[in-house]
Amino acid sequence: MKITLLYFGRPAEKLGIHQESVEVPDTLQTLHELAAWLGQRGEAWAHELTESRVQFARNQTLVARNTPFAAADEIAVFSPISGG
Amino acid sequence: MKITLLYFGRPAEKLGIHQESVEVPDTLQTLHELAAWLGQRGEAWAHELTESRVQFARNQTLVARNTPFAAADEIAVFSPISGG
Amino acid sequence: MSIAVQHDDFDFAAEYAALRNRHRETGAIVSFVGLVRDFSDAQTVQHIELEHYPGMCENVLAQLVEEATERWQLLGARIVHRIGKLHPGDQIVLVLAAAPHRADAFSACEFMIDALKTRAPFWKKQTTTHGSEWLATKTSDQQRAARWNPEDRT
Amino acid sequence: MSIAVQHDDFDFAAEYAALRNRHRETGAIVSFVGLVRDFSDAQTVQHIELEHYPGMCENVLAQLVEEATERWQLLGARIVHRIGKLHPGDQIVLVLAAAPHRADAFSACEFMIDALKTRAPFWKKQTTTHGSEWLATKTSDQQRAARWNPEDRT
Repeated sequence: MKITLLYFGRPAEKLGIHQESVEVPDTLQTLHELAAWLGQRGEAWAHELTESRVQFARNQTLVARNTPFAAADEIAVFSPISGG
Repeated sequence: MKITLLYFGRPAEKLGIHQESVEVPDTLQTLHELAAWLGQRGEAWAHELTESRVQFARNQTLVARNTPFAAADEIAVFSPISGG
Repeated sequence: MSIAVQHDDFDFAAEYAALRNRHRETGAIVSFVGLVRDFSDAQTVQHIELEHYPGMCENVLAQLVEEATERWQLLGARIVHRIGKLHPGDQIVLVLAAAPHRADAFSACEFMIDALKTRAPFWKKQTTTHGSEWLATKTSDQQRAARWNPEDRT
Repeated sequence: MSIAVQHDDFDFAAEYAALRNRHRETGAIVSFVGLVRDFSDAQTVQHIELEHYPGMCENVLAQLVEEATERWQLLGARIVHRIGKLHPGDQIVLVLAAAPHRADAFSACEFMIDALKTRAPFWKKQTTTHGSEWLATKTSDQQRAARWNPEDRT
């Protein structure tokens, strides 16, 4: 399935990517699984997407990492928010 | 003994007085007794100085009506405060 | 001076700027402004008259700033209260608190206005279309002020 | 619009005046301003960079204003948050709440900034003399935000 991935904060900077449209295996069900799959891209990816380092938004709503996702979703991956 | 009396708020307006220097009987000990003594000046005084209607400051500190007072004190008599 | 009692209107922007520029460690500024409302118990307010006890009033306000500064980590605090004849929409009182962290600024600002309501000798005479009356301390104000008493803290 | 996310500085005085003049029943206006501090954990801050998630961020801020308006009796509320490169002393965020009574204005203002800290997608990269780092959500901010959850109220 095809999804849009957005990156913000630390992972965007460290991985040098802000947005990508990507085809992911249909076997991936949760954001946790998606992060693990992206982590296979290399050491930097595995490091930056470690569980304690990232939060997720699915279609512009903050969600837990065990949240399922679906085709055509906009998934954002980012370091803990720190506004204000 | 001689004391200074100040009036603010409702009693100042209704009794038409803001300040007086007054000789009061040495037998008066508390502000409650002072208010009762002033109340003898007439119906308006008795009405305005009714317990529920006034608060007191002794030498510029808010005090309870059973507080003693002394010669040369500055005693203020006023309706409940309502600033802000 | 951290307090003022005055007939003139105050300039909120100037007061805020003065506090903001005082310390570079300031991370939070919380302000409260009280305004004359046009309605009171469904009656149209024409004006209010504010009287104070000169001397004592300024001392109490300075004491409130001092208490707030002792109790919370502040980098500045300011209270300005107007007296005289005011009309609906007019500014009555300004309370400002600056701190490194917002929790201190919020608590200090709220404490100062709550304590002012029950401790600062001001009197408000309100004139509506139904006549004039001296307003009394509200029960809700007494309750809010009591929340800050050390013996009531849980 | 009751919210804005912008690179430009905001004019606190103009924002306050706009809210003040909106309703004649307004009796209280509470404001919070967050500023860039010059020290962080004993290191001198040179600048911060603020990034946001366009679209989602504006929606969350609008949602916070809506929640505050549903929960307290308000006559107006406003959130302005800056993005981009900011220096010590710069204004970061403004939260304003106007209400007939001050209890509502204080609660709404504090709720909005507390909830913003844990729900609005902003990221802050801080550069000190020791280098740059992305700041994480503070535990104290999570605790302060949790106070407003209905299930936690006593």
